[in-house]
Amino acid sequence: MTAPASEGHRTARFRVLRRKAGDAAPHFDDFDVAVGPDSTVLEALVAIRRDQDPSLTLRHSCFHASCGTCGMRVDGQEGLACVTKVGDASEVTVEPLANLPVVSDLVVAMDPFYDGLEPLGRPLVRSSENIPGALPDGVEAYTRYEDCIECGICLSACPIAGSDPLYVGPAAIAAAWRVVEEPRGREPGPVMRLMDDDQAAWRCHVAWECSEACPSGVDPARAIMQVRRKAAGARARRLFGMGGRS
Amino acid sequence: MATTVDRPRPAAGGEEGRRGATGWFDPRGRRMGGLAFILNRLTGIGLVLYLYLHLVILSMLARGPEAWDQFVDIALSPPFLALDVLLLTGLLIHGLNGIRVGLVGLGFVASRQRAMFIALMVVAALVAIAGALRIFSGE
Amino acid sequence: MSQPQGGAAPFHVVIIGGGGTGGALAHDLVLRGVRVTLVERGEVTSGTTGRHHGLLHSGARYAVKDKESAVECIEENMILRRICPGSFELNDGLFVAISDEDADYEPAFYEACLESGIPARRLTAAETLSLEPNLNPDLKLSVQIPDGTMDAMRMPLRFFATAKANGAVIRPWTLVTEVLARDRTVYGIRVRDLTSGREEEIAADLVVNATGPWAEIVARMAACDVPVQPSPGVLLAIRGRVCDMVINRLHPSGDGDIIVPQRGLSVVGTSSWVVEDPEDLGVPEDHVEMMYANGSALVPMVRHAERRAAWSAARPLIGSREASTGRELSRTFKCFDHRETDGVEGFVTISGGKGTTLRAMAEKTADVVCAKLGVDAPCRTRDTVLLPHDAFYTVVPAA
Amino acid sequence: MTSDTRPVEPPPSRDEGPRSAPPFVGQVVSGAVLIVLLGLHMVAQHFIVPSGLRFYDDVIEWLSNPVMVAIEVAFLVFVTYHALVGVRAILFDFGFGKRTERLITNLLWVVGIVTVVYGVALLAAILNAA
Repeated sequence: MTAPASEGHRTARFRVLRRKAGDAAPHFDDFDVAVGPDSTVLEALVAIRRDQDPSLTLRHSCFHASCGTCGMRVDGQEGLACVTKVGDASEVTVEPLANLPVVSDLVVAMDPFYDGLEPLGRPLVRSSENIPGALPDGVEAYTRYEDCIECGICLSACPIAGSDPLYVGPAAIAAAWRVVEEPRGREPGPVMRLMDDDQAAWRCHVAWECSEACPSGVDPARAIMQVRRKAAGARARRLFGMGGRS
Repeated sequence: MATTVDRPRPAAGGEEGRRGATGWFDPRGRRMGGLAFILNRLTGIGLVLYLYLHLVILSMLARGPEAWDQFVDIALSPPFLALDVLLLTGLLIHGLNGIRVGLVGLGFVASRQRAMFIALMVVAALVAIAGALRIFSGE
Repeated sequence: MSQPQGGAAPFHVVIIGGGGTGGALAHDLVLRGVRVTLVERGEVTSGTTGRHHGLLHSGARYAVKDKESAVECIEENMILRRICPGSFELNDGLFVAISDEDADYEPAFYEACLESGIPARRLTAAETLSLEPNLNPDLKLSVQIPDGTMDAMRMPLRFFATAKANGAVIRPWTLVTEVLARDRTVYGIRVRDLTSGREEEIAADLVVNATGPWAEIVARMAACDVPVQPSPGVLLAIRGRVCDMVINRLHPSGDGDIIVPQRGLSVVGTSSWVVEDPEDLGVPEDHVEMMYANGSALVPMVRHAERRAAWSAARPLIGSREASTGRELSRTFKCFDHRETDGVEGFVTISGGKGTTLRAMAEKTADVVCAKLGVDAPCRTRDTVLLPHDAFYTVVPAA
Repeated sequence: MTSDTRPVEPPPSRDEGPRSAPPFVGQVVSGAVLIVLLGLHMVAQHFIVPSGLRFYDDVIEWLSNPVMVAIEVAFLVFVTYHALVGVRAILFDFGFGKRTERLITNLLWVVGIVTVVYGVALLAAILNAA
């Protein structure tokens, strides 16, 4: 009653960026893998580890774009390996996410990503709530931020995070905007003050990579622009003596 | 801004995972907005260089009519005119994309940023072509 | 050999396997004052744990045929709600009768729920549809029970985070190459650190095999036998939330009879068969088709929903090798002291069970471990509220 | 519904005192001004001065109008500001750290002032020479 994924119709070559502790530089290893029409990059990598090289390290858990662990760069673009299809490609290049420290092979350390969320009180809600009436009308507009699966893909895709380690990054600002838009008892003022900063919302150069890359439809870039709009409005009101708070 | 916690980490690549300060202009794997960003920076750098070149060249004006008009004769030669077209194109890309970045970057029409970029770049291309024709026709 | 230096804690337990059970066991044991090192070949929760459908069981699914599992589930369900605040969508579940046959099954089901201690509420077809308007309009009736939705990775991660903060050493990317034994007594393991390729030995007073469907393979390394049958099931994630509650088919457990909303997805599960190799499951396309067909019997719009992912997860079922579908195997868990089953000292296997009962599995195993070591400390995991999942990545381990 | 277990600390207050308006807003404002001035410049070159602003005599005549001189100076100021803030953004991408970044900002102020002074002096020299 089983049809193993390795029963592929053809062979694809996977070029995987490898690096172990102590290596002077990363290098590519090539693996030929049998793939079928629905094969995902993650299935292929797991098959490589099972059949060819047990020392290959990668992160994965849920296999359905919910846990966010298998973020990596496939042919240069960030994506979740579990929902990235091999398609017709005869050669697939796989690299770890950029802008995060490499632990080994395709594994990056996620603590810098979570550090960006820490000062905000980590407002990414891990489960969407189902209490009718408890949330404002039009809640659909708010709930998308809860879709953040903390995969780090936005950080990898962001050209600014790529060069400036001080930038808090898209996910944190999206999370912050969630607090502003939908405070749920929190005081948004301090969060806005953190984001109205040249290492936060104002650091963004509007490349929109984060929103285009996000596998979960979070749209951090829009959130960044909303933070700016609100911050700029508050500054303008202060400037013209109309009071208002940041 | 990002808190730096001293945390033991068996990192093979360390901070080298970052694309790096010179990594921003690598267009591989970038999507439309990323390419716009790269284009904006490259044209920006080009225009800064032109600004200072321009200021140096203008100093010839202070040296009287002969020096300047001699330079203008050279500047009307085709290679120089090609540079003019390049300058015009850079200005158009940077300026028109700048309108998008300004609007979107302050939270306006953010949902339309993609369409806006395409439209503005079409305008840039058309004006650049018209400008090139005019420059080379010697008008 | 790297002999872990003992502080106040006299005993060192090595846990093989970083799934929910291993994480919960590490948490339990450090709270009892035992030193713990957990090794996992990949990322934690990368085996069966992370792949399950994210259902916080009420136990109703097992109430009729497997009361032991049902009681276990509802007890753990209530405990987890207390110790993992924020990890669950407290959306409840419905068991929906579609056919007349389903409706005939309802009285037995409802009674069995109550007998197992599962709060249950009978709903008419109209009441059901007002709660979940996308359900099959031909439904007959339903029973509401306290199912819930969890994040299959992040809930278990909280056990790891808390264990780590309390001093447990959690080592992902660490492959066990050998279980070290002398005179039929296990005294440690040999591992390869996959981030560097270095090999080392880790001494242990006791080694616990918590590798789920891999339990038999790992037990064999210690010349022991565990009757675990990897029984995979196919799960299908479709885009969009077709329901906000957990939707179950009200009938004896079958294929494709549950829909669990997960963030912006809906997860339809699951089929069941048995395999020998937990590494090689495959995703049979006919099973995916079956998920579509049976899922749309519950919620018609499933039929044309966009497929986001389809995958297989292997349940670690305990039971006879002759099982063919896995459905006839018990969903409860079992802890093996291999001195009793194989005459091997210092080696314990925990297997079976399910995501919802991870804490109970850990408690039972920690009781066995502590009894063997002579550690006299009560279990404290029922009342210890867990750290949030991201602490697993950010917490600085105690020196 | 339940909330997280770790107490949510209020974010630490930032101790750097009042901050200046973000450079981004300055870039947008100066950019907008530049589009207007550059537009004027182009229109002037190609529609007001019949053969374009090229030869010495044309240029001198153009600059004899004080309004045009004012526009040129304004253009110089805005373009220098816009250019140097852009350069600063690129340099900041190297992640030098706060202290070096302050140094860069100060250095660019000096460069900017020198540029504007040079430009104004040049304008004066041109008008004097004519």
